[in-house]
Amino acid sequence: MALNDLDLTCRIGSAVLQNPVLTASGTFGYGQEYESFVNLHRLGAVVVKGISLAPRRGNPPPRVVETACGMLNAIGLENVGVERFLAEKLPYLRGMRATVIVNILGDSVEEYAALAGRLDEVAGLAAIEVNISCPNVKKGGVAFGTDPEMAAAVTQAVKGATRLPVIVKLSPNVTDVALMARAVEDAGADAVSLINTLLGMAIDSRTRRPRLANVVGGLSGPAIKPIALRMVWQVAKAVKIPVIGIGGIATAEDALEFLIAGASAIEVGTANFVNPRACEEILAGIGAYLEANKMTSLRELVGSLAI
Amino acid sequence: MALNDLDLTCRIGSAVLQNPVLTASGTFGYGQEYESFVNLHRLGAVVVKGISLAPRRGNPPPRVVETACGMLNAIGLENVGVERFLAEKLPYLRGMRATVIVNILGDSVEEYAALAGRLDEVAGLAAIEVNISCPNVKKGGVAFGTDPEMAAAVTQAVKGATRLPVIVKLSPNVTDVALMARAVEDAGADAVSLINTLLGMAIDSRTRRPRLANVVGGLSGPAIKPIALRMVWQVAKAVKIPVIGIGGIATAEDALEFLIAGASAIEVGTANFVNPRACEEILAGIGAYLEANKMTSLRELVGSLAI
Amino acid sequence: MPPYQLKAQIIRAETLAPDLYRLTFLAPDLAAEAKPGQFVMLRVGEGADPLLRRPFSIHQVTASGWVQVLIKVVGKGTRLLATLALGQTVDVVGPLGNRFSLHTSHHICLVGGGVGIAPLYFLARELQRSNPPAAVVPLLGARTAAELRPLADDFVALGLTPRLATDDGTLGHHGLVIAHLSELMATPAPWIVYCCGPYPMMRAVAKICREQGWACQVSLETMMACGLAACLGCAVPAADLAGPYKHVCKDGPVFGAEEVAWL
Amino acid sequence: MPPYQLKAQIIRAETLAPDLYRLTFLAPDLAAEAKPGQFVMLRVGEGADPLLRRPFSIHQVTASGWVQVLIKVVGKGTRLLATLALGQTVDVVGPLGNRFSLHTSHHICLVGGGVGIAPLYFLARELQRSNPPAAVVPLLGARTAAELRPLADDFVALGLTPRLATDDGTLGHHGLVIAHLSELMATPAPWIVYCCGPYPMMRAVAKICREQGWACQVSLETMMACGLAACLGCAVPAADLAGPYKHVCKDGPVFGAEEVAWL
Ligand SMILES: Cc1cc2nc3c(=O)[nH]c(=O)nc-3n(C[C@H](O)[C@H](O)[C@H](O)COP(=O)(O)OP(=O)(O)OC[C@H]3O[C@@H](n4cnc5c(N)ncnc54)[C@H](O)[C@@H]3O)c2cc1C
Ligand SMILES: Cc1cc2nc3c(=O)[nH]c(=O)nc-3n(C[C@H](O)[C@H](O)[C@H](O)COP(=O)(O)OP(=O)(O)OC[C@H]3O[C@@H](n4cnc5c(N)ncnc54)[C@H](O)[C@@H]3O)c2cc1C
Ligand SMILES: Cc1cc2nc3c(=O)[nH]c(=O)nc-3n(C[C@H](O)[C@H](O)[C@H](O)COP(=O)(O)O)c2cc1C
Ligand SMILES: Cc1cc2nc3c(=O)[nH]c(=O)nc-3n(C[C@H](O)[C@H](O)[C@H](O)COP(=O)(O)O)c2cc1C
Ligand code: FES
Ligand code: FES
Repeated sequence: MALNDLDLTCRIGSAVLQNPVLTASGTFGYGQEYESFVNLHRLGAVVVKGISLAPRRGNPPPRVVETACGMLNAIGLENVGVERFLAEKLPYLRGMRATVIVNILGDSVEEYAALAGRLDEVAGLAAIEVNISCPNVKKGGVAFGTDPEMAAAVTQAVKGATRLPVIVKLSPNVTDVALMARAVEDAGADAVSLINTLLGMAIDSRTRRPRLANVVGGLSGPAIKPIALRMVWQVAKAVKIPVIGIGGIATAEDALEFLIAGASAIEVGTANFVNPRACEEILAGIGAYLEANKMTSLRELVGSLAI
Repeated sequence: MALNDLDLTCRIGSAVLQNPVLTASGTFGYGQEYESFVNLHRLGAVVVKGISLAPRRGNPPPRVVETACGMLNAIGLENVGVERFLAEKLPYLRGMRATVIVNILGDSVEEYAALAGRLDEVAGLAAIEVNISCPNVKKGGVAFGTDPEMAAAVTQAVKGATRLPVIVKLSPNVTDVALMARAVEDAGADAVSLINTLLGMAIDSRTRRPRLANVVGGLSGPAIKPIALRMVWQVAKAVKIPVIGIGGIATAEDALEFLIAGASAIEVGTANFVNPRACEEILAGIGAYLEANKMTSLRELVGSLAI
Repeated sequence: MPPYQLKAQIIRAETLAPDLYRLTFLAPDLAAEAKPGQFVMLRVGEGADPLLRRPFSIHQVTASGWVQVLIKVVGKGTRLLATLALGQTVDVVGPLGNRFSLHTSHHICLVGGGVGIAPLYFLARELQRSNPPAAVVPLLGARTAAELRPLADDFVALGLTPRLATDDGTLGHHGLVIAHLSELMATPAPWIVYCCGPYPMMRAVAKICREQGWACQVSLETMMACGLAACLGCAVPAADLAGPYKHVCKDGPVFGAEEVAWL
Repeated sequence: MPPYQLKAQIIRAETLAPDLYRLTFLAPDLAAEAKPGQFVMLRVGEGADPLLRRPFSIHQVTASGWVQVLIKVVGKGTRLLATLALGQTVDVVGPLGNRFSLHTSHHICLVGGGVGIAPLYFLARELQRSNPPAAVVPLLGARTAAELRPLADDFVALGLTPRLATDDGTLGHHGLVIAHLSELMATPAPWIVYCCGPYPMMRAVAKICREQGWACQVSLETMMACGLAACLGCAVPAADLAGPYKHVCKDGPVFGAEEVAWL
């Protein structure tokens, strides 16, 4: 039987990604760390570790702890800073012909805008993903991602500073994630991605101390998949811009659930730690599913949930 | 060596429970279901399946689905109604000398108040637990538990209708759970319990249909423990009333984490399905820990987290 | 007092066909109480994934306290159970649920499909043990001969003559086991039909029985979280669609075909 | 290109002492690249609980492509790994991390505590293989003779004379292995000390070396999520406490004792 040509492309603002399998920020380093396992140029995009204006040293250890079907991390946004990223990390990704999305973070609206402006000068980036799960230092440390107005302000500032497509990455630690999504859509976001980690905690009952030096950390992995999927479904119904699904995706099966729920693309996070080939396997599995279900385009699958 | 007499009691308003191990509503039936496995009179309390004024048939099946280290349920609050509960279920629990806490739910503030009033007439109940994760039918279905004012209104109405201690059971599907806790504390709650289930979803990629007939359901089990523990810690810092910890508790180790984080008592939920003896084992384990750590009273442990 | 919970020693672990396993474990109290139609909840693995116990019909019990279940591998839980070996233990809760109600005065027909045969064999054993009814006719179907033969042989060993059917025609009738049911119509009533298998099969059998005026008992499957009547997860719609749901782990798994809705 | 990921066949599964296991698997590419001090990440179980891989030092490799790790059971992951049997597979990623840097011109002392002995044996093998240094002195400690003897015997088989210590005095010096270190002070410098074991032991060894002016390399442990320099979970404070953290999986696991903070 003749094989169909599958159209796996997906559109994020003006960017067209060759397929919907992306890496989640902070779980794939700057790409090179996975060169032995994944053909970087075959991915929809490599979303790099969150970058700030200045380098950050992050939180003291212990920074990670395993939980039931998940893990908590309190890395504290350690990163090399935007200049060293551009000088030392980006050239490698370019050399590998990887599609690159830069994840950015800041303490203030101004810092986000400055980062977006700096990246706008750089050739060959596909998009910017804005991590708004960071504390707004000027507003007493309330996370940008838990307040619709602050989230909109960041979005607007970033949009004003770059011509690159802007993906706003939503926090799940909110009452109404659809409200947040609409707020950033109205502020000009080209897409939303979700979910970032859920705030969690673990205690060592022997020492009666928190297992993370930072006390609380972000929960990720298969444990959170049902919550992530519900939020993606809610958001996909609420906005017109593309939605990128994230949270506990470890297999093609998982990815398909998000696509069916309405995600145009997905990001693979914690699964990269467990199975460094996860992204490639998921990509292969999505193709096989489309073929088996006689679909020729990813778009037939996206949002195909029958209720 | 002489064994210490352990003081495991904990106080919820005017009620003194003999120990901190309770069953979580909806996971232990009306108690009798576990008579082969657990000595009901040895538990801190049996919190029964949520009761409404009129019987409810609940949601169509499928109602439960397993997820990674957890499960989703959309039982839809099926219950026999308060009158049949009092006539058919409560006498058994009384006969077993179980300490009984009745979990109540309603569509409106008035319904909650009417239930509390009806239970106030009944002898031998230890407390009422108010499930506010229910949709407020008059407010377009927004859950009482996601709005501080609605939560306070329910609390006030229930307090006004009964002399029994009132525990308000908080929803985790909020941005700021401490805010919710303070709202119900200010409205007169004698204690708070948390967390109820997190809203989640699962999709069958083969049929492209939701795995639950209700589309979304409540996530419970070990997967949610880190989130529950973080919320309990936040709430225990924010309020003066006792906090009852719930969420993914399956072992004494888990229970200890919640007590150390500041919970005065804990409820065991999904674990009852997996290990019908879970409550008894957890109770034994807490005692052993106190003994091993040369503590003579549960109060030495509660909130002993060293940061 | 039943139900019991125990870590039961595995006495025998058999592979009957690819993806079809038979597990025998030692659980004397459970065995002494078990009735045909009842089930057990088995814990799967050691960790929290998979989390929930899995329900399995009791296939047979012995006076020596052995309990047997048939396991068809359909997912990760059954796959893990299939790897259990002699000398290991399995954590079991049971016996649970109600039982087939016996009517030895009738002509009895047992209609089983796939692992749905499991509880019917227990029933057949019980029927043959005490004063056997005039006729016990097993109609057994499966995908293929490899799966059906070992199960059917056990009925033969009881002195019964099962009529067989396979989807691929490798044993007995080529097609649905229901085909054999029409043969009964020619014979003197009243028949009582005990049925367990895939939902479409049970629905079809229920329909034929209703038309013929035969009594029919079916053993239903649903998702179950507890098996103990605590979670209310195992609801199925009752014949009276507006009435309360039935709960498979408590009101069932055996129902009169007329009690439940066939959707 | 290393690191490699493979499902490796288990060639040997040994119980050395209660809670101490030795696992040998076939991974030729990995074996060919592995250097003393490097580690592998092993996947534990099949499901998502436990979720993360676990790090283990490479204990030895053979030209025939065998790789060996020592496993001390401390929790659920190591307990599951200990149940792996001949013929099963283990999912492995490696070799990872840096290596001990060799100074064959020095007098060499290897200080190992418990499973910390694992990478030192690999190092000793390498040292003895090519032009051996003037002196290689292993100082090995463990809780009790049962744990220490099998590990120490392997050093003897290399032609070395390990000095031993056990917490309970059942073999060698009764007390800390560090006691043997002071004996070296009487002998001609320069010594270079390679150390792996519990944190307090490494801290004490680092202190003595600093005082004596001896070079010292330590192999650190931390929680690790990836082992691939991707998660940044394995941070440890550098000697310059205000500077960036070191990452054990990438900058280590081997560090010069002066590179890291001893808190
Ligand atoms: C009362 C009762 C008696 C049963 N008796 C037997 C028996 O004797 N032998 C036997 O092999 N099986 C029996 N089953 C079915 C068996 O419980 C399921 O096949 C098993 O739970 C699947 O577990 P899994 O982890 O392998 O599948 P999963 O990976 O959980 O799921 C695989 C597929 O099976 C479906 N499934 C999962 N659980 C159930 C369930 N409880 N009921 C129906 N479908 C399910 C899922 O929807 C999915 O499509 C019985 C079920 C019930 C309710
Ligand atoms: C580079 C490196 C090399 C190692 N080499 C060996 C070796 O050769 N042999 C060996 O037996 N062990 C070695 N370890 C330690 C081993 O990785 C842990 O013992 C193992 O991960 C514990 O898993 P678990 O599931 O049994 O324990 P868990 O149930 O996860 O935890 C049990 C206890 O162990 C602690 N722990 C868990 N993970 C680690 C970790 N990665 N590092 C330190 N402590 C941990 C926990 O805090 C807890 O107190 C090494 C660790 C590292 C980082
Ligand atoms: C160790 C670690 C580091 C992370 N760092 C970042 C980050 O820098 N920026 C960001 O937006 N998200 C970060 N995340 C969140 C992930 O990108 C992802 O949203 C989350 O882990 C949920 O997906 P998962 O369950 O597939 O891991 C990090 C997650 C982990 C586990
Ligand atoms: C099947 C099921 C039914 C439940 N029914 C109720 C209920 O009627 N009222 C209520 O307040 N909580 C109900 N809950 C929530 C539990 O009481 C508990 O808050 C939640 O499951 C988290 O705890 P766990 O992880 O230990 O299960 C139910 C949970 C489950 C799994
Ligand atoms: S399975 Fe829980 S009530 Fe039936
Ligand atoms: S363990 Fe992930 S960066 Fe080192």
